[in-house]
Amino acid sequence: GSKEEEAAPGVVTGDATETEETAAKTADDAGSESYKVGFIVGSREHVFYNLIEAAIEEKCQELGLEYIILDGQLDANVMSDEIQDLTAQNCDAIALSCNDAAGVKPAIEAASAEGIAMFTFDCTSESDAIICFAGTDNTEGGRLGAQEVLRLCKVGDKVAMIGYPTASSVLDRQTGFEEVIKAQSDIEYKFFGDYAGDANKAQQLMEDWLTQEPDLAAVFCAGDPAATGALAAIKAAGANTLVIGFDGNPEAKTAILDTEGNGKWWVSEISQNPSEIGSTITEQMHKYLTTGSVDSDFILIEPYIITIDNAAE
Amino acid sequence: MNSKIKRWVSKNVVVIVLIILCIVFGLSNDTFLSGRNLINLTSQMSINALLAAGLTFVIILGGIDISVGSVAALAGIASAMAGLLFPDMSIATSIVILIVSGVVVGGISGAINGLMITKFRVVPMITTLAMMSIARGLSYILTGGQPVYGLHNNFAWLGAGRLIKTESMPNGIIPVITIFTFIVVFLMHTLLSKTVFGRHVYAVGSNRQVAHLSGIHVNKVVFISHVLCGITAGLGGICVASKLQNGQPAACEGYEMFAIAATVLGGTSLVGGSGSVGRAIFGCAIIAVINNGMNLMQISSYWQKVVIVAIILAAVILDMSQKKNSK
Amino acid sequence: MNSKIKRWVSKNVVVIVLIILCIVFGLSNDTFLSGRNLINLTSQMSINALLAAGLTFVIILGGIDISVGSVAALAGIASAMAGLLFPDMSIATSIVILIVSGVVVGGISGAINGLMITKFRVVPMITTLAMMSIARGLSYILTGGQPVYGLHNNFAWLGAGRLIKTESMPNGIIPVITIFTFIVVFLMHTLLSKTVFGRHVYAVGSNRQVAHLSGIHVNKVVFISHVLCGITAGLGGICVASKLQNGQPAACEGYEMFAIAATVLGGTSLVGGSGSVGRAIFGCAIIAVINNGMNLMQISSYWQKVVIVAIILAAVILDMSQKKNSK
Amino acid sequence: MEPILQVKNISKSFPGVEALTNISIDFYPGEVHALVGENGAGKSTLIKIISGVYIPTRGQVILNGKEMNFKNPRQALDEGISVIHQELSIANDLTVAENIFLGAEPVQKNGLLDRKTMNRDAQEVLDFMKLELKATDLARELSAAQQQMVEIAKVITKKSKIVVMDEPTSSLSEHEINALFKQIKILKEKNVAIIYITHRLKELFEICERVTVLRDGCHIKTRMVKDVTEGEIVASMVGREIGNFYNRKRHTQGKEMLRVEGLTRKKAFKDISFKAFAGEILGISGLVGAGRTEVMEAVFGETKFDEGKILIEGKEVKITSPREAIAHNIGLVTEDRRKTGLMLDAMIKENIVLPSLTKHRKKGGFLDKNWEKKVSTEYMDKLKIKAPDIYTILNTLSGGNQQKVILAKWLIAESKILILDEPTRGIDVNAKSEFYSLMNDFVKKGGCIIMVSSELPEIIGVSDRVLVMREGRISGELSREEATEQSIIQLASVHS
Ligand SMILES: Nc1ncnc2c1ncn2[C@@H]1O[C@H](COP(=O)(O)OP(=O)(O)OP(=O)(O)O)[C@@H](O)[C@H]1O
Ligand SMILES: Nc1ncnc2c1ncn2[C@@H]1O[C@H](COP(=O)(O)OP(=O)(O)OP(=O)(O)O)[C@@H](O)[C@H]1O
Ligand SMILES: [Mg+2]
Ligand SMILES: [Mg+2]
Repeated sequence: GSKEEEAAPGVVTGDATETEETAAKTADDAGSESYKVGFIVGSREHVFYNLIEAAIEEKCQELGLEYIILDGQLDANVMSDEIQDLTAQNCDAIALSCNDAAGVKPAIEAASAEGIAMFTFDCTSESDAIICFAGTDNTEGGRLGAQEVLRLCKVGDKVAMIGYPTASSVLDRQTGFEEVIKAQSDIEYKFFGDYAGDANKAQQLMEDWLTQEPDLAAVFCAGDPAATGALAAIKAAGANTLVIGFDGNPEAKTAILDTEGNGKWWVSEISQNPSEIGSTITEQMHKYLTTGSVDSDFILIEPYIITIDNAAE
Repeated sequence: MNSKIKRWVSKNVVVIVLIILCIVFGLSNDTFLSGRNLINLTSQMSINALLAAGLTFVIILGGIDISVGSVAALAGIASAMAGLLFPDMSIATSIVILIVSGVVVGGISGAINGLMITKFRVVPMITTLAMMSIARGLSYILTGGQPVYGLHNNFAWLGAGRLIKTESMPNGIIPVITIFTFIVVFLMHTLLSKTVFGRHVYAVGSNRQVAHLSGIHVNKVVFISHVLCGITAGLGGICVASKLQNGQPAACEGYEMFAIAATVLGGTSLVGGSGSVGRAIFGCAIIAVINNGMNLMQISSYWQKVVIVAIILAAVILDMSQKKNSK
Repeated sequence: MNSKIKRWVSKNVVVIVLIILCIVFGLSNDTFLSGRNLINLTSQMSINALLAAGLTFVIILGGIDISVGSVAALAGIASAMAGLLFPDMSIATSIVILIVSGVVVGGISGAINGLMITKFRVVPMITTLAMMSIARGLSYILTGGQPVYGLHNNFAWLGAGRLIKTESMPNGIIPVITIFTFIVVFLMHTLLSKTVFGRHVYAVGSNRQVAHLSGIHVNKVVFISHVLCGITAGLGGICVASKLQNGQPAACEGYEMFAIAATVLGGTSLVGGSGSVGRAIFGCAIIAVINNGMNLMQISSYWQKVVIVAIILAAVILDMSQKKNSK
Repeated sequence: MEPILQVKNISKSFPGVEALTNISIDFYPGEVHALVGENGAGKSTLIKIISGVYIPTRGQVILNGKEMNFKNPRQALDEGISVIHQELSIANDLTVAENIFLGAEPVQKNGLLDRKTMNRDAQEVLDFMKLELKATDLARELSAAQQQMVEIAKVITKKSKIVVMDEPTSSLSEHEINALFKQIKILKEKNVAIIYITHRLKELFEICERVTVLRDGCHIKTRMVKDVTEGEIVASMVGREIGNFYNRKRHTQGKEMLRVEGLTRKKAFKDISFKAFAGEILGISGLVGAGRTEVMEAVFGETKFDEGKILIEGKEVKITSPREAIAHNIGLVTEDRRKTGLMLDAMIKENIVLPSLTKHRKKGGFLDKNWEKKVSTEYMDKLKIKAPDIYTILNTLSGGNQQKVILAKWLIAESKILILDEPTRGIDVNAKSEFYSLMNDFVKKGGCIIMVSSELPEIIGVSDRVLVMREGRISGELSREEATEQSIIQLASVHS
């Protein structure tokens, strides 16, 4: 798998990865009508994963796959154990969303060595055993966020970002955002803060920044809880800072549509497409199990921008 | 004279640390000592102050409650869900919804803790560890992991509103949450330091057997203290929900540690028998000042944690050694 | 006879609960009782078993260590960073790197805890709360919040390797981590139950004053126990790092609670004086069985948490009431 | 003969108390050297210095001519000094064998604990001492007397050069005391030096060679036992006429305050019936372990009883908790003041008003701080509690003053029936005398006192009427005239 080359946005279709071996193996299994597939979502405590899960379920039912979905609790150790559990239950393929690129390599490779087809979604692993990955292009998402900031700001404006560098997908967004924003000499990138997944912490960060810089023009929040916190602080301070969120959760859409209220500040959202991620990875698993090949080993689902124009869709 | 100063210092380590911190941050950052930032500070320390106020009771009893963060989250969720039932709430309605949710959810959680401890004799650590998991689990089960959003703006009045609006500060100067916290803390402080019940709390914490033999209903005192601790945790949680204008199932995760730290910083001994709500608030102030100062100075959040802990430890050790000397 | 059965039951509540759980899961799911799954189970409970093994010492002393999860993470990070220095490590090298990292990092953390408790008289709860933040903070600072990866495959042998490879199980049957854990637990169990030092741990936990009067160096016992607790936590951490073939700064978050729960489930009293490493492992087994069984039955993770907590509470209450009866 | 152990010019002060002043004593091998003196004379303090528990303020401990100055118990143990402390020193969670070998466990060649040897050796000692105990029994399950015997076994197995026993017989019955004396004789033959503390003077003449009398922390005299009489020792212990020491006054019996009928609790006491009247002090005597404390705790509602009833001023009452007892104006001064009597880390005023707070609260449950201040100052003066002010922390008071604080607490609570369990334990002579006059004042004003005491002179000197308990039953009642040491001991002893 070569991921680096496929930085281009959009659904990238690389060479179909089909080897003699895998094809032969799947041919064997093809006799047994129904396949059993296992999924490990990052955390059931996140809307994003809940939406992916919903899409997975829908797709599995549509394709007639027997499925098991487990909660990885954002803990690689737990995911590692769960891969074992799914293996013990004779899944034909497993898809998981790793926490970060370091992934749960040994468990993935052990499962793969037992002939289980391994897939990743949302965030992949450095392991070569991964047959296919489907997930958001977070770096691109960060770039989109920066573009939105630039679109909404004028020369001389000061902007900030609230991130969560510990989470690798969020770090990618930071990378993309900073890549664009730092190249811009007429916009001052003034603050960066870590909200550690706690909306209340994001609120405090924003409050402190606004004390120092009441005219802060925009803040890019690399996660909806951060946007929620930032919004609360901005409203309380009576500032005019615009919020660009990330995730595309229902609350973001609701906020953007509320033009008389929250929509005055929360104007734009970089949306991931969790349903697309869920259904894509399920499709690819099915395709691999039935035909022995996938469309591409690295499918990026492009994030898109939600504004008042398309929020209602 | 000299020994008098020494005694004063030993009694007020936490105040001195607070002043030193303020000076350091004031010198290294222009914004820190601005009136606006100081007012922000009072609102930022509010949640922790609410949690610590009730926790002080439990810790004086020689117990512990590590469920406060989770109970706060559950109360926040409950208030937000209740809030959704009133799409056009007035400020008054919102306050009623919030406070009732906080008191009921917090009170019930605290009562369960109290019951387990007094009736079933489960140690506080295990009881509240269980409550921590259960309350957090419920928050997720109730919400399916999604934040509860779409609340009326008035819902945010308690947590994010400000009073005394001026030309230069059109949103107001004094945070409502600060006033609310002040009232709750004042009530809790009064209850502990000025009432018979408060004295009984100290007595039970100091020597349970003596308290019992002096006719104090020990189990009742323990039970009520846990209920109070649950209620202030609940109130902390609804303040977060109001402040963010939504209910986050992941809210207040790990806040119990900050609350415990603040209480201990305020001189409340984990062995029980001594402590004060008022002083715990100084502990909260120290933690808030460090966070705020380091935010302003843009110091990485990883370092913030380490620095906070180092200061807490230093204060506790200083306090210990002072107490040893005076013995 | 009747009372004999009763006593046996009361002494073995945890074993009975374990058996009942296994029967329930076995009946409701085909996979659960398969040899393969049972072997998986032993590897899944390993980390918790390592943490609980050392924690048992500290809890028997009447103390607590809530820093084990963070110390484990720090040790894992350290082992991964050390591992990066040896791009072509052999299995032997990897084992040396891992164990040395675990012992050194864990030992130092434990020693600092022990020192704070014995020298500066800071209560264990605060000491280890501080260590929890500091170790976690350091993990983030050292790594910049990102996992340490790119390690040689041999690095994963200890945590993810299996012995006795067969045709049908090309990855091997017996997990190395199970054997490693078994050895460490066996050593700790022996140390506690079969050595003079172990007796002294019980004596100090049972009655510190009596131990002191009997010429036992109480501070030394406390110090060494904390070092041991740190070391097993460190070993738990390096096992995670090896299992994942990388160092995660966020690893083992909250594992202290599971370790405490396992220890208490194993009958170790939080008041100190009694307990056993061997029995703590049954506690770990219960927790692992619940997790594994509920995973197999596809029960939501929220409910898993709630069920685990309910079972712990039930076991503790049962244990308490049994003890009350026997008094 | 060379002394094996010498203490030279030892002084020890605690906050508020000078426990020992300039003590010098020599101890010889193969001898039993008795230390006697009133409660609080400093006996335990001295042996704690010898055994490294306390570090003396001044002076030296000299072993075989070498100055030692132990810093902790380990060092003393290593030099062959082992101690049975006055307070039970048993780790409840360990077995008998583990307790016996605690700190000196046998080790196998491979470094592991030699449990087999340990259990075998322990069992040997237990059998040798004719104790019906298993080495593998849990200490928790033993009676107080059995625990004490285990401690004695612990000392015997140590093969020490010096053995110190601080009131080893206080919780033992006749049978066990004989076993102990046999062991002491064997130790003597092995040339061990024994320091023996006791309040039972008869024991001196049975097993001791030498006796030292301490009073108020001072060394009064050391004599060979064969050269002294019991009367001489008592005189030097007390140091004054016993008659006026107790401040003895005759009281006039008033109405019946408390009546107990047929009070029974399995395994503790049986069929306890007695009356206590206003205006009198009812003494309750008996050997340690006779069940006196348990009866008093049951009357106070601290523990339950299976049968019987309690009447106050003629009316039957239900008392199931101390709260209810207090509501009926009963007060209990417990026998262990540090554990169950006081909040040691709290102030005088906080301790003194604790049971009365609820009664004197203001509207809304607020503390009446003015009342608190007034009443604590008043009682501090009345009872002559020696302390800087009402804000003094209890820990810093001397035992006698602590005891007065407890008394003040129940006086403020307007108790009419005061139960005093070993009220003068561990307080010095002066404080004792003052305490007795406070008791007299209380009775004169129509109060009723029930006093449990193990000190015969105190019982005889203070009581208007004496009940004697034996093995959980009342074995007799003696009027003030009938009560003599002789008559009480006769009723109290098991084998008479
Ligand atoms: N740790 C301590 N702190 C303060 N005072 C103490 C302490 N230990 C003993 N004292 C005081 O020192 C004095 C001597 O006490 P000690 O225990 O040596 O008496 P004793 O002769 O052993 O009496 P008894 O016969 O009751 O055991 C008493 O006034 C006691 O209150
Ligand atoms: N903590 C204990 N553990 C075991 N047995 C006890 C304990 N306390 C008391 N006992 C036993 O209960 C019985 C009654 O004790 P109690 O204390 O009532 O006697 P007492 O006459 O008041 O003697 P004392 O002078 O020691 O107070 C005795 O046999 C005693 O050994
Ligand atoms: Mg004594
Ligand atoms: Mg008694």
